[in-house]
Amino acid sequence: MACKMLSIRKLNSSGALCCALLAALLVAGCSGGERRVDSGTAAGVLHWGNASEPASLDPQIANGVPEQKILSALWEGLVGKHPVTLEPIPAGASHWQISDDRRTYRFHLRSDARWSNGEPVTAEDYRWAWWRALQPELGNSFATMLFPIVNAQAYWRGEIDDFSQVGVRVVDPLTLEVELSHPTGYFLQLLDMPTLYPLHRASIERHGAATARASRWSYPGNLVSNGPFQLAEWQINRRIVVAKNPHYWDAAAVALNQIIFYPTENTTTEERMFRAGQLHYSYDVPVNKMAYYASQRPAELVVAPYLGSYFYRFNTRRPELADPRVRRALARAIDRRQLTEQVLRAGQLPAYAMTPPNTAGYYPPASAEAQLSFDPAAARALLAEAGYPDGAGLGPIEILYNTQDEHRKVAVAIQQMWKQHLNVDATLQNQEWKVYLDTERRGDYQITRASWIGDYVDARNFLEIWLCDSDNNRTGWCDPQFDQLLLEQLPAATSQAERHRLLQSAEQRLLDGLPLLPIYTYTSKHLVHPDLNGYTANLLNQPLFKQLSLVRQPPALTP
Amino acid sequence: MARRVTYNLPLLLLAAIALACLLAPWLSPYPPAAQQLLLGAQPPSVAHWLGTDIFGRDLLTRLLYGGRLSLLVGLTATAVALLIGVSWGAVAGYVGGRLDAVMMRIVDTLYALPFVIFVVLMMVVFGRSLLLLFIAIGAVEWLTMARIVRAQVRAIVHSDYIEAARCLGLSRWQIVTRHILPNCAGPIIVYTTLTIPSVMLLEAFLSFLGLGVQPPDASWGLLINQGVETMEEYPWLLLYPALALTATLLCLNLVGDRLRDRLEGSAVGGDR
Amino acid sequence: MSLLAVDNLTVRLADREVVRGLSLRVESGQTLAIIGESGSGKSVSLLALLGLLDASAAAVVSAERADYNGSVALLGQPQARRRLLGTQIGLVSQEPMSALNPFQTIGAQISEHYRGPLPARQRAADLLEEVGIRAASSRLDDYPHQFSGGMRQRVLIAMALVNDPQLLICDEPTTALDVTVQAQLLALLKRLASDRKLAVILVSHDLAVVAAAADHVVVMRHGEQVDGGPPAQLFRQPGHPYTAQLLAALPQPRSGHPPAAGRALIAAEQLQVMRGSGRQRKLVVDRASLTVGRGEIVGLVGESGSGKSTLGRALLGLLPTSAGSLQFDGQPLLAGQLTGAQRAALQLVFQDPLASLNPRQTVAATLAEPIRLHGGWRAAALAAQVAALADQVELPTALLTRLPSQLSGGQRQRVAIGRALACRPQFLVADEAVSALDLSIQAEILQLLQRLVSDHQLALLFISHDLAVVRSIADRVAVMEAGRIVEQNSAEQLWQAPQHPYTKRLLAATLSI
Amino acid sequence: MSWALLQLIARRLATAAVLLVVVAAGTFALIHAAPGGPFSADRAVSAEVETALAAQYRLDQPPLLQFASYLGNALRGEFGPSFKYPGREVSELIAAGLPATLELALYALLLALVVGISVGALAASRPGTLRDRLPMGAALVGICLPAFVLGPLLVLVFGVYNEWLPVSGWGELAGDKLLPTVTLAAGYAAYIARLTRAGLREQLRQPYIVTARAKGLGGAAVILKHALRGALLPVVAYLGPACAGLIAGSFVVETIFQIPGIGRFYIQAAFNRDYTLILGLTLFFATLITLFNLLADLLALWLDPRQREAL
Repeated sequence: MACKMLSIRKLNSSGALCCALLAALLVAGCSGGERRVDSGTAAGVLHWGNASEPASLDPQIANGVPEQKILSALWEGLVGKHPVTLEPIPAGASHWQISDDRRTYRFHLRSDARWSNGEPVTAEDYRWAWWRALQPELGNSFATMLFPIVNAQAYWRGEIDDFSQVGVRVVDPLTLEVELSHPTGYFLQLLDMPTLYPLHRASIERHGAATARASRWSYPGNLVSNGPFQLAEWQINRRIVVAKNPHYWDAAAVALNQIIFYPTENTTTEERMFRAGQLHYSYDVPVNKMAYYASQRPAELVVAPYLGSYFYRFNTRRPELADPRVRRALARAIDRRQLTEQVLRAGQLPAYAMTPPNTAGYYPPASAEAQLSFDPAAARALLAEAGYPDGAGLGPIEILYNTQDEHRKVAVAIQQMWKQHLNVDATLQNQEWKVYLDTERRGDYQITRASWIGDYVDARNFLEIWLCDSDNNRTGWCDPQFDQLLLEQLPAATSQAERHRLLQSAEQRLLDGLPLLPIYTYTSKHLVHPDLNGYTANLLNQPLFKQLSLVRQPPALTP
Repeated sequence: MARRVTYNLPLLLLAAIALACLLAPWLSPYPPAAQQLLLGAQPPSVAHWLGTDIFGRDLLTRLLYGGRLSLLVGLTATAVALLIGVSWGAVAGYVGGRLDAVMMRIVDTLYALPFVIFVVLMMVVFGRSLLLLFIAIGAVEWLTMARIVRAQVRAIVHSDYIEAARCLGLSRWQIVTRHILPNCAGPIIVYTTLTIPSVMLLEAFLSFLGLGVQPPDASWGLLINQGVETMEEYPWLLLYPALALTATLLCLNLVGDRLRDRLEGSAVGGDR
Repeated sequence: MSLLAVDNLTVRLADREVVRGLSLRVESGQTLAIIGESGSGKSVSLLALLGLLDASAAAVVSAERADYNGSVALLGQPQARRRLLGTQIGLVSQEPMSALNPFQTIGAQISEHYRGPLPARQRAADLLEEVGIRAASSRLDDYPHQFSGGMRQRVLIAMALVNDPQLLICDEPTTALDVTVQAQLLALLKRLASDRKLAVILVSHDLAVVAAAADHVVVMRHGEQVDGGPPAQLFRQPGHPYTAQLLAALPQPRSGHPPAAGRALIAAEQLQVMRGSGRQRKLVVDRASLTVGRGEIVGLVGESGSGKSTLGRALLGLLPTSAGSLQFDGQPLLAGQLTGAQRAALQLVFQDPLASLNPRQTVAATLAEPIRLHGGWRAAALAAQVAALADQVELPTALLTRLPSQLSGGQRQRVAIGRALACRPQFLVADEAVSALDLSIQAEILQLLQRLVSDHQLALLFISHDLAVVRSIADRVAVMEAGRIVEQNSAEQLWQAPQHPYTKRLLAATLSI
Repeated sequence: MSWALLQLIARRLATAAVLLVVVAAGTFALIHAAPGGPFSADRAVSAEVETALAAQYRLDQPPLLQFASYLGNALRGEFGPSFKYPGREVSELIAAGLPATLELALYALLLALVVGISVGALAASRPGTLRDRLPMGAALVGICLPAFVLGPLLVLVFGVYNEWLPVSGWGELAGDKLLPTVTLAAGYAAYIARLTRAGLREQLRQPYIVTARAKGLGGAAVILKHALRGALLPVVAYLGPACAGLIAGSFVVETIFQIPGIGRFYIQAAFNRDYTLILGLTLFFATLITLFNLLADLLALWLDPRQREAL
């Protein structure tokens, strides 16, 4: 059709000739639209929108969410997560035993587990990988995930030179024993994180030093992994193709032949690609398109709670924000419901605490909502109490956020609410990501936007950033009692109930001190093609690729 | 008379747009940042002639204020370009000789610099300050201006009437200000009217990359860029800003073309 | 039967009738000349006949008859007319400097439309040889800018001849050329006409050229044919007052003896002037000695590039000299170190009056500028001064508010002279001051200059390539060749008994009626 | 002549070399002055990791030393490892993205030239008529329409509402090069059309056109054989700036169409503080633009014998 249009164009003879040549060159066939999803479904090839070009496929260097998706297709840890409940399920280890003091784990590896080059996966592969993860020069920002293990932190800091003192022991080629410094309920979850995946030592050392960041071992042809898929192709900024790993112990259960990951940076473009039949799955959905999919194609829109909190940091070192009453007044002047429903409109949940509700069964203190809920009168009273009646004297407060539309929307809305309910002026300052990080780290701000995405499903992961000496605190808020609860009492907890109780009291201290302004709990949102079977959203937004399959569905009736 | 009006239509329209933007604080019915979150993205209505954006801000108001900024960027950057370009070109052209060769060599060399890339880099590095934006864009655009002015001055310096002026005993300053610059004014004005649109487009380009002006301020470029994202849902958010920008650029181009035609006409027409 | 027969041709350009009722007959082997001043419609009528006016000119052309060779109606059959162009009819257009495509070699341009059997390059080389370009085949790959004006004119003629046309139309073929080159070209045209039995139409404003070359002359004025006939008869017994007027305006040798030259006001001794910079620096004026006294008019003649303009400017202190001495009124004159009084006393009048006036200044502003600069006049008196100045150069005061582009050529030159006079100069250099003007205007300006010289006792150096004009005005004449003054004498003696071979050559090439 | 030409090229290349060092220094200073480093992230990186990384990438050395060693390596063609993409060499990243960007820019330039020149010539041949006004009006609008508006519009019409052409990609699906090329070319085609038309009108006023017509050449032959060459000089002079513009334009078009080119890298690299990648790309772009300017000048020399003479 496009061919026809071009040829109709009236041009003088030489121009027309050149134009025709050019058109031929560009169209090269003019076959009309080709829907990648259709051919993909037929061939068992999943087309997956994956947000950005991976920085690396080295599980101990890559730290972004998109990378994690690809890595989870290539590798398998000792223990996996159930795609719906996120409960631990056997993976690299067929079963495991936990000692009575809950400090020693003994993992029994599958005898049929194989690397993608056919060699067996052994306990030593895990031990060596964890050794590598604890080398600081590798720059692994997730090394902290290993710290529950005895002496791991000391080794990483260089206080111990001898790795054999770290609590990882190869009992026999198929048995790995791990000793923790104190009982850690979420330890099994950590095993599914890329940093704790096993590594194939020979293939890494073939391409340079074990701890070299700039190594080529993780490129197609070099990379040896133990997961359901193996790396087949990596075209920079274009696509990453993983193909079914024939040596995988559960290969028979893997339905997909290939997954192709696309670095779809621009969500608007990604959505158009999805609509034009180029993707089975989109990494995100533009907010403006939510209404359309919700009403016209609800089956393809998947929105689910996501283990992440969106909040503002108060710089408590600033005199005008040093008074918790001021902070509370500001927090209570925000109508979160209006914000999430009218402004953001992507199913986000209003948040009144740091930890998302139902984080592995944990709920923030019940009183939290009442303490922070929208109440302009109470907010004004608090402000007056703190010495700023009707906002007088509380100079313009600057909200700093990194340049992004979503953050701007929230900031603009909050700015307006403060003005309306408290008569407090706020100015908005956006900075480009790295500048924003720098400003925030230097503490050169009044209020900054922030968020925290859970690494694993446990409330501690959300609360520990507020420890006095945490690098992620950045507010100047420090509560020794909070630290004590988290660092001393919590490890000693003996039951889940006690643990939750301790976490709740810690969170309560946090909400009393209020160095943060909770805003909402994230949701994950995706467009999923009807052909894609076996996909369910979960709190960690982490699919289990080996369970996905593609089945041709009769075309949905779109009105 | 009617012919005159159609002929001057671009100029009149331009003046109207500029005036409306200038008087935005008095003309616009709403404060620029006033949001009604519950009334987000309303199509055009009696209360909001051009509808509202996703924050429920009146688009007409945003457009008028955005126009101030866009025009300001256009004018200031052009003024910077004018200042550097005219003085550089005039000095090189008037003095001539080795200095001219060196100065023009510098311009030629700078032409090969990826300036747009530098602007991008600077905006990333130093944050999006408006002042910087003006200067950066002005620093990109002055090269062509310098070339044009220099060529013009060169042509005029060798003309008989400059020799006559020198023969009369006029000082250099008098020659430059009374005889050379007035006769360069034509091309300078024409190029200026053509620079403003290109600057405004450059600003829009930076807005697309997220390097434009800071919210809650908005330029037309930023409004268009935001409009593009929602063009299917709220087409008016793209339509009106794009219309405003395109109309302004179109008028500027037309005015520039007309001016050039007139100047060329007077130069050629007088002869025969 | 006439090769070209045109009756009652009318051309309208943008609703203005520029040619009215023109009739022409052109016979093979004969040269028809169309003569007239600028704007008389002589070129337009021919271009209109050939359909070569620019489309944007919106020309409306009509004629009772416009037949070529009795077979093609030029106006009625545009297709057939186009086939004639370049084959039967060759055109040598005005402005040799820009009539050739600057982007193509002349070989390619000459043979572009060649239809004959010879190899194209061969044909081009032959033609170049025929029009008198030496080593023709080696110059085929040269570009127009590598040729001099006369050479380019020859190339244009060769190009017109490539398909052996029967009719050659030459539009002002010699106007911008030096006299010696002009003579050569006219001889060439004559030879071609007789050798090839060519019919030639020669368009010119120069009576002498026409007299030398034409078999029949048509005189045009304001778009109408006012007179015609064989040149010998026409110029002896003009049939129309306008023809008589043109003849009267021809510069006449100055009668009477020059006044005894007083003390030299300006005196140059062994003057050397360099121009250009760096590698291109070269000696333009070589050891020239010249004096001009008060009330004296000295003519300076020479061909283009001989250095006469440079010498004139050096005498005004506008160019630095590299050797020799220069004195003004007994005081040494050093470029760049002139006193205000000296600067005011030394003034210049240019060839192109339009280019010498600031296009954005009104006449009044132009005249007022030097007054204000040198006189310290008060504002009230300024207007009176300007008016008086305009009066001196016979410029109607109504024109004072106009811009140069709104004036005629003669009026512009008066403004330029007035501007020079405003400084109350003592020494005036007129550099080709009348060369760009029509004959009648030229006569008026020459008269004005003469009157001013005698009224103000000015010293005038009159630079020109036109020997007839110089002879009509100068008391003394200096001849320049290649930067040197080769001969200097009183006008009368120079013409009667030229000494230097170059002077002889120049005089021999000069045409007269 | 050819000796003078070689001299010119040599002189220009020498200037370019100096310029590139200046560009490198400027860029180096600029990015190092920028707040935030390549390794800062939302999740705090511990001091130990930061020092280890800084040492690995030699960021702990004094800036001057860093720059000197960078230049030294660059001279040997080594632009260093990328910070953001460990294991990738900058030259490798550029090599990966270059084909798409170059192809895109080249096609766009070609399309812009072909369409621009033919439309401009058509318009100039009949000034004032509909054939002139219509395309020239369209060209004026084309200049004023930013690519980031045109691109999505084309995608929606041709890619989404009618699934005629792919909405993204480069060289993956049939016809996926068409929309990006058109998007990038549109503005330049419009500008070139205007330049061509103005240049042709100017040339057609020259006396040598009368000479050409007096040879009996028709309107088309006069334009194609005589007037066009001179009229193209301004177009050729515009090629230099156009090249710079195309590169900047590729940032936009590559983002809209998901094209794996180097334009997309650039903005990302600047945001990521990927020092080596920014430096490498900036130098690469500068070289490209310099070479293209030189090429345009040589083209002008080829077109215009008078300029050749002045050499």
